[in-house]
Amino acid sequence: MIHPIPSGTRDVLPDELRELRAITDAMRTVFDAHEYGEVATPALEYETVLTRGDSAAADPAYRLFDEHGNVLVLRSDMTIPIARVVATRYGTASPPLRFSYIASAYRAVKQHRGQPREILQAGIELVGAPGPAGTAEAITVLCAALDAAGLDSYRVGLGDASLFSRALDRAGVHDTGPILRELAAGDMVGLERELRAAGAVELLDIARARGGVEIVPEGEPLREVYELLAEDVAGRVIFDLGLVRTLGYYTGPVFEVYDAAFGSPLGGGGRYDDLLGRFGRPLPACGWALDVERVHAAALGEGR
Amino acid sequence: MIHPIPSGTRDVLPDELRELRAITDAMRTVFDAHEYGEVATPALEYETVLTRGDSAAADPAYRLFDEHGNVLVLRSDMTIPIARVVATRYGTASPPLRFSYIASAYRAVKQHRGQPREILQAGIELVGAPGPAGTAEAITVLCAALDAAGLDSYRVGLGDASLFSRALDRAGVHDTGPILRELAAGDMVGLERELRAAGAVELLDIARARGGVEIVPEGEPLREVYELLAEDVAGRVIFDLGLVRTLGYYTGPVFEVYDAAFGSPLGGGGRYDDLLGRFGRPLPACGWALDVERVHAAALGEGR
Amino acid sequence: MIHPIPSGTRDVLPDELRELRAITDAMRTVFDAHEYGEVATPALEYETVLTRGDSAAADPAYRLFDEHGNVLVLRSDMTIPIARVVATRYGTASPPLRFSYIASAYRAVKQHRGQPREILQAGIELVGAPGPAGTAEAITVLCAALDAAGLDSYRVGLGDASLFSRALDRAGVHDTGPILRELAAGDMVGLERELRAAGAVELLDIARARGGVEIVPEGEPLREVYELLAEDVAGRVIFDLGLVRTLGYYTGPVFEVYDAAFGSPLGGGGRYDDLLGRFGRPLPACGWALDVERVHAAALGEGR
Amino acid sequence: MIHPIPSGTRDVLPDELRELRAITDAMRTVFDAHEYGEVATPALEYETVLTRGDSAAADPAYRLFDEHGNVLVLRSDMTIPIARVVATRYGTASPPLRFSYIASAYRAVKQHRGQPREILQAGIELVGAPGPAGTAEAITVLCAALDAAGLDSYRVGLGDASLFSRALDRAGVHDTGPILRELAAGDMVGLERELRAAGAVELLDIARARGGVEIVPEGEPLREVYELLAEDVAGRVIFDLGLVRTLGYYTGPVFEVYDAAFGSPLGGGGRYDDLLGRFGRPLPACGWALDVERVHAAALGEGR
Amino acid sequence: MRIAVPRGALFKEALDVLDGLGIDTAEVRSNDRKLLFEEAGLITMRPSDVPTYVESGAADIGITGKDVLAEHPERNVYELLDLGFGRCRMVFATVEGEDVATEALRRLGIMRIATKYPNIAASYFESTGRQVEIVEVKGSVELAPLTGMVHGIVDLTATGTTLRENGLVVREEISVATARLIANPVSYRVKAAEIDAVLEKLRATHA
Amino acid sequence: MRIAVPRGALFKEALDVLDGLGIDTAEVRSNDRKLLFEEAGLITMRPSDVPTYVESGAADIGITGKDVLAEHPERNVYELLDLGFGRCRMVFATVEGEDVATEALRRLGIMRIATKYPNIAASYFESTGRQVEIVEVKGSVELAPLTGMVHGIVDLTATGTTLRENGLVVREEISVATARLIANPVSYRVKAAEIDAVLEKLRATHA
Amino acid sequence: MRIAVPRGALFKEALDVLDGLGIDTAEVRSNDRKLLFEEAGLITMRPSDVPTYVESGAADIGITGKDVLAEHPERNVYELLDLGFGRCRMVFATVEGEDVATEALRRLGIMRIATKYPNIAASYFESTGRQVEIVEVKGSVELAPLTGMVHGIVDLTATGTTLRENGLVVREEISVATARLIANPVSYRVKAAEIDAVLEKLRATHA
Amino acid sequence: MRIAVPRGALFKEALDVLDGLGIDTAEVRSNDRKLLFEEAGLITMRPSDVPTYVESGAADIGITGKDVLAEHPERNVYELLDLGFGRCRMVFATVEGEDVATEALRRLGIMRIATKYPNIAASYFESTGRQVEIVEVKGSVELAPLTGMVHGIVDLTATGTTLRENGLVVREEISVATARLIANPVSYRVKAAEIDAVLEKLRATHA
Repeated sequence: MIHPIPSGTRDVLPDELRELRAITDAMRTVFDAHEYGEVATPALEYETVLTRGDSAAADPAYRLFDEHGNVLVLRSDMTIPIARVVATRYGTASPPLRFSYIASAYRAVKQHRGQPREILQAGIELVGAPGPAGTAEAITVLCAALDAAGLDSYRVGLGDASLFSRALDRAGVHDTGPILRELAAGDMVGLERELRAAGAVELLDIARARGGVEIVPEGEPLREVYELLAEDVAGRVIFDLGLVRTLGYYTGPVFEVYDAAFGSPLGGGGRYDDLLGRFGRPLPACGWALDVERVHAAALGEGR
Repeated sequence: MIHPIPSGTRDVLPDELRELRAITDAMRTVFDAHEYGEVATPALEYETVLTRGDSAAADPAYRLFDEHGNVLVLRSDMTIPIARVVATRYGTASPPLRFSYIASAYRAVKQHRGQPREILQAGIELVGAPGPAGTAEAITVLCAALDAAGLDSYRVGLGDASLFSRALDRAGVHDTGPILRELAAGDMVGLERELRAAGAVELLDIARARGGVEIVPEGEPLREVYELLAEDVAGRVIFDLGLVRTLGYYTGPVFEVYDAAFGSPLGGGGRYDDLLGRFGRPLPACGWALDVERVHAAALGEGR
Repeated sequence: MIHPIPSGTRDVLPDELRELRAITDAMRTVFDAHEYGEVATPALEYETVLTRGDSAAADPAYRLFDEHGNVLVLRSDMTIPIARVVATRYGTASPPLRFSYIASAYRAVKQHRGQPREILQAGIELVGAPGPAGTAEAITVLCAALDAAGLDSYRVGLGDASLFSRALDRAGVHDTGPILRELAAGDMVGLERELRAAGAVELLDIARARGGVEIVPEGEPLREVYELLAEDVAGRVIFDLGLVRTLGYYTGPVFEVYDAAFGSPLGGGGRYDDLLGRFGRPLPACGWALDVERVHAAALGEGR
Repeated sequence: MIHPIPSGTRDVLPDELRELRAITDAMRTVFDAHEYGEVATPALEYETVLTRGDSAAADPAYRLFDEHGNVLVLRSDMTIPIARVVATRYGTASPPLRFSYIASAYRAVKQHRGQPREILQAGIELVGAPGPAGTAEAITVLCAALDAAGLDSYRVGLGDASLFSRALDRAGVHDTGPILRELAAGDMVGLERELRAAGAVELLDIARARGGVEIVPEGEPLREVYELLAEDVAGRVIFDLGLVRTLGYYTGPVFEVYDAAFGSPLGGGGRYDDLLGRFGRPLPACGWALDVERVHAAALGEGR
Repeated sequence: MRIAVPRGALFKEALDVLDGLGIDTAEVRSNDRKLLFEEAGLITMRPSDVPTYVESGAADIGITGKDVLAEHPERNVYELLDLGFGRCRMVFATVEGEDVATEALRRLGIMRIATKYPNIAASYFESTGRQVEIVEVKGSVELAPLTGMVHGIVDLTATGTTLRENGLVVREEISVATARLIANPVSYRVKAAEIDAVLEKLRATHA
Repeated sequence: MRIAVPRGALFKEALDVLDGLGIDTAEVRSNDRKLLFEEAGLITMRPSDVPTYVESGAADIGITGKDVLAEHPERNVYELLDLGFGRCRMVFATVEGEDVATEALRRLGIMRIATKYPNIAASYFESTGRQVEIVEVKGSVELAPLTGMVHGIVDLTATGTTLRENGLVVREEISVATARLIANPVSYRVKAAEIDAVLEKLRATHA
Repeated sequence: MRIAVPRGALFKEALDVLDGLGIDTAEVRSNDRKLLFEEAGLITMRPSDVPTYVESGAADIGITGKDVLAEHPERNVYELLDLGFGRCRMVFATVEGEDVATEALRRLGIMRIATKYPNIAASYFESTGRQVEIVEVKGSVELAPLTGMVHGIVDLTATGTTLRENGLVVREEISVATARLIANPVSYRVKAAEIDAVLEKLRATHA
Repeated sequence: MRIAVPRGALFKEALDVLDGLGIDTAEVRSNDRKLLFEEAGLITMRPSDVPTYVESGAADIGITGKDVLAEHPERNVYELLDLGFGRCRMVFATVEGEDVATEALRRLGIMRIATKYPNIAASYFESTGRQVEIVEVKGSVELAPLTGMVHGIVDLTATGTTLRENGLVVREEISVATARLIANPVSYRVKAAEIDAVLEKLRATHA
């Protein structure tokens, strides 16, 4: 008999769950060792709370109403819920605050694309520790977690969410919306068109630059972060000056995890120094999340 | 600033989560020791799938639609999802099958009642092991889990979902609906009225009987279960011949966990020998779930 | 600027609305002349109420929840709401009862199919007048309404929802589900396969029979209905012994309106002698609904 | 048998519907005579479209999702849908444009308050005719509609949505939010407190002023509107300088209809010169809506 | 074992019941301001709060009216015994003379009803096919139709005197309510022996 | 013009206000059972029903406490004047000694609070970042923490005496409430002159 | 009467059928670029467009494959006759050797499947209890597993040659498809006589 | 590095581009049936499948038309370069003579449009304030209005010849499309050097 489950979700049976649990247990040990206290928040949040953090958070897979007609959503990540927790429950606590989580997040995906909507995430948030030291700490814990998960050949792409905006500003470009939209969409043709229209086509080279630390302009915060990394962590880094994360709350260095054995990023994160302020407790912050099932798939893929 | 979360949900901060994790880790060790393989299923299920298991499962806290207009619900327990998994994914595997889970379930509660809607549950399902041996195994693992959680003075109420129906049948009562409805509602006044109307008022004494094994009629399966229990487990049992669990799928022995330090049951379970058949794989089964936060509250209450 | 409206809906501007209003006013005059009292019901109904009438009514375009978590739907027709009104509000009134309506109904349609989801319907329900006289009255009012709307070349297909089932019964076929499913789907290949499997392939000819009154077996109620029709009305009729309406509540004669100028039926109806009983007031009934926009399109098409 | 309908909705039976239809037919004749072309729009609109018009329009009774997860709402009035139609479908038509409608709107009401959620409204929108002439025309058609509906003792309260804001501005008050919130809530105690805090307590007298044209300061647009009214229309007017309509899009004169035979306003409207611009076609506009059932109840009440 | 005792109309007879159980109610009878009587194991409160305390386990058992239980069927308590006293009727009443409620229903499609029991009233009219608007009031319901605010009321009445004094007539009787003994579900099991002892005594008296 | 008058704690002072308006309150003062005084244009009722009557238009104006208005902000009435009397504080109180509510919050993540004002209590704790479970009670709220049913209460107190007598201490003050004059929105316009006359007299006295 | 004729694999045999009905197909056979043959009453199109034209009434009847009809069950057309030709199998195939799809299912919990028939594929794996991720492709499906993009495919195959050439083996057969005669529901009634004449001739030939 | 190459209209010029990169396309040019050319690192497929393979990582980069990318903006690929060739226009066309689409819009409130690009067509008419019903067809779109099924079409045209041959006239031009080079986002980083080398050569040729 057919007993379907919602598209984009799936059952995890003991064989697979054992492998996933080995990964999350290994990561949790890393979190404990670095003193990131684990928190749990409701699977459902008010949409108005999530969109206060980032309007892109308003597009999760599943939305519903509570008994008062308010829109609830299954959270699309844990960063905004933890920002809410800090503002609401740690209004007077002394920073830095360190939190970790292992929790499901929910994403909107198109039909017939076969992508998961329920995603098991592991991650941390480091609140109140300003960059570059805070950023370097977050990347260090990230690599420790990936090592613990058994990945061998992963790389960490490192960029800066504000770098290109600052370059536009220096070039005297004010209407940056269309330009940044093309960059975020990965449309270099559109980007060139918009930059040309704005008389700043020379910035195209920045957007496309990927490589070693030598491509990072002097004085950029990214250089400071890089210098604070231990050698093994630094060896994982690829700089990418056009790197843009889809979530809008990032304010400085951002990073993404790649593995040649998997066609999409395994996770990522970055600095979000303004987000906490939107919830009423202005503190600098940095964090990341890994998609545990992708980490698992990449680990299996590497093994082949 | 106020950033509300949905009524009936809450944030769990590191102090509390550490205590809850100690409980779930202890229970998971018990599950592993008894070879109950852990599974995970989607938080959302189709309503039509849940109601195939039990129409009462159609009333969870949160319901929504998928992109085809089908009704999805946040699962109200894990028993029906696991029954679905067995029928769908273990169609040809040899019984018995042993599953465990530590997962959130979602309940409909009234406004201003302050009860949680998101409930962390730990439990097992033993599929394909018929009673009374299967029932005794499930109760044994239950007491091991409660012991591991650090509870001292809990009791296990033990009844039989079919006992009263069988008594009605012997008394020649056919329209049992109104009678069983009053029993399930705990309305002994209404129960007496209905029994009197059906000419079977003498059965009222059965519905009210609570006590030691001596109140269990000879030949009842409950006696066999009792005899299979080790002494320490048997010492926890209170028989309750009127015990009814709200979920409709129970077919034989049922049980509930009580602790004087907490005003409501901490969890419960029972035999459901027909449920798997409704999903196309007829196998006897038994299982239970504990509300981890209630277990935690009771443990703190006992300590006072 | 783009300000979209939901797919399957549209704005009606004065030019078009004037033409549509001319049609509905003309029909309303017909309803008044035949003493069909107009009623209005809520656009939203409880799904459990609609599905009591017909499970197919559970698939309207739009579903939502009220503040108690009950599923509401935008009504998919007016027949079931009026059945509800009769049972609830006319529990003791003497039949026959005559009702008319001009109201929007809502349908589920597939994406990119471009079909309307919000449909303006005009129709009647004749409650408590048994067939064939009641059926003949309903068809007579139907033709009067179509004439009033200015249609010239329409035809009324006339069948009987019970005819084929009765034939199956006479042929000794008991498991009729698969057979009727193929008939309803218009799959004559599947119908032949299923009839052959049931040893009743000779019934295929009935399912396919369309033509004049001569194809109607002697003694069928359809013949009586036909004899009660005035000549001009009778001249519109095409008999169709395999005609099946998608709604499951029809019990006897059913009819559909066709116009060569439009690729789909303009409306239809039939007898539903059991429906009122499901709502607690058993009365025979008959009714029909026309899609006013299709009538309009057909009228324009005829004019070309 | 009980077959409930959603709270806040109801069935309208022929006796009542005949009386309601007499009212709407009489009003429609008035609309035709003044050349207001009738339009129909979908019952459902995208929430993002309605809130573009007014954020208060985001709180209707019923909200749901379409198949892409967009929020749909049952419209809470017809003004914003018609603004959308003008911008979308009449992008190049020459003003003034005159529209009328007779349609259901949907409102959020609290449980156990017994108020209707589905409201039959009749109204007009006059687009592209600037005030005071446009305002006077709208009020004239309003009184003609109320006369046609058979009301005798109604009054039209007349105020100006911008008057108090302008007074605050002249008094040098910049943070007007808290002050206007109290005024809108009808909390004169809170209003006095906030005005006092802002050093403008003398404005309290304006907020409370109700009476004849003599209370209207010289030079106010309200005086010009008043002078353009025919005597019988002018005789219906009560000036009310603190009058505030709950919808946020009003920019100038606003009005409400009262009848001593009914405890709440029967309807109202006003100028909204900015609304069309938000939809991309900047045109001045004015309109009103009457609650047909309240008009009916008031007419019956007057008769007593 | 702790017992929730209703103050108000049921108070005296509830105390008599407790006397019959051998509980010393002297202090309760004499002290109007005290609410918690630890020694006697009694807590006094409004009848409508009794299910709240019993459900939570703050009281093991309690006494309250069936009207309270019927208005709040969601309370998870066991109803053990009909104590018989405190008999009242739940009625639908309107101002005497022509029935304005019915006329409102015909021409306006709806009638307005004031009540302290919105759940009971709503389900009663729904089951009889009448559209109503419920106006919840907390105090003297009989006042509401006199002011024209509503067309009728649903209320509990013992003798009907208050209704008559206010010119109201009972049009329909909805149900009958008496005092009930209720218990917390956990107490019902873990204190089974004590509760059964109480029941036995009461049954001897009340059955 | 019809006026809704609150019985209970605000009764005496409300009648004094009416006397000041030249309304004859003698019969109201002497007749405890009558509710509707047509001649004087007065209707007496529980304070919490006053907004209900005024909103519906059954009374044109009325007097009630700010606590009632704050708990039910959805009532569509105009608040015309702060009459100043009937001053009370809305407070959060727990049993004296160690604060069990705070300890519950830390280890259980939540504290249970009894109150007659669930909306006020819920929004207060929400705004201060504390997770609570509201237990609505109808009668003496101070009883609830004594029985262990809740960790604390939110209630209205005039002098604090009842709290002290029950061993409770005020931990936080939430707001202050006084009596208010309210009006129906339609009456406020069509009876503007009469209402303004009342306001003028009262302002002379109360401002 | 207008007939929708499928170009592609079914083209030749569909024209033979039309010849049998006495329709002149010479021009259709000779003109590759023309689509609409008014005189003969024929419209030629891709098989997957046939139900679209017939459903809309732009063609009264048409010929297409059962695979097209099964993938789009929402099309409201009547299926009148199995024409028997164009026989194909819908299969699940993977790269020969060890079954990578099954191994993916065990360790990753899911297998990825490329197909032009997402509805058929999804419901097939669902009915057999396997979790899949459907990747819809428009062109040569057999390419997808060779590149590692998917673990297997669901596709239509006549002889199996293409699969074999690409190193794929059929693991399971899902269904069998042949050409069908379909009709518009309105035409089916108002042109009943003409359609029945066609059916009679075809049944004589094909049954 | 693996490259997805579009067969069909873009095929020849895409191969020329690859030749320019020093890739040996001889076998691809000569073998019509083979799809995967491991040695050359090429995969050939329908243009509409190119983004599917590139998004999944089965190909690192690929060439396809902007029309394909515009119709499926949800595909997560990087668009690196406009290759300039394969220039086409997306147009709205109807049968020549009186514009039946506009007349339908006025009296029926809606016009029916056939297209292979439902997303592009729907958003174009929406943005211009016209209500349409989209009929998705897979094959020759120009046939649809000739049969009366639709009032107009939205389609891609290079020279306009096919439209003219079918008696259709372009009423409005919607956009222009050319061939694009796209990349997988992970490859774009971990194979940055190789991809940049390709880009450099192509920019030298195409910019």
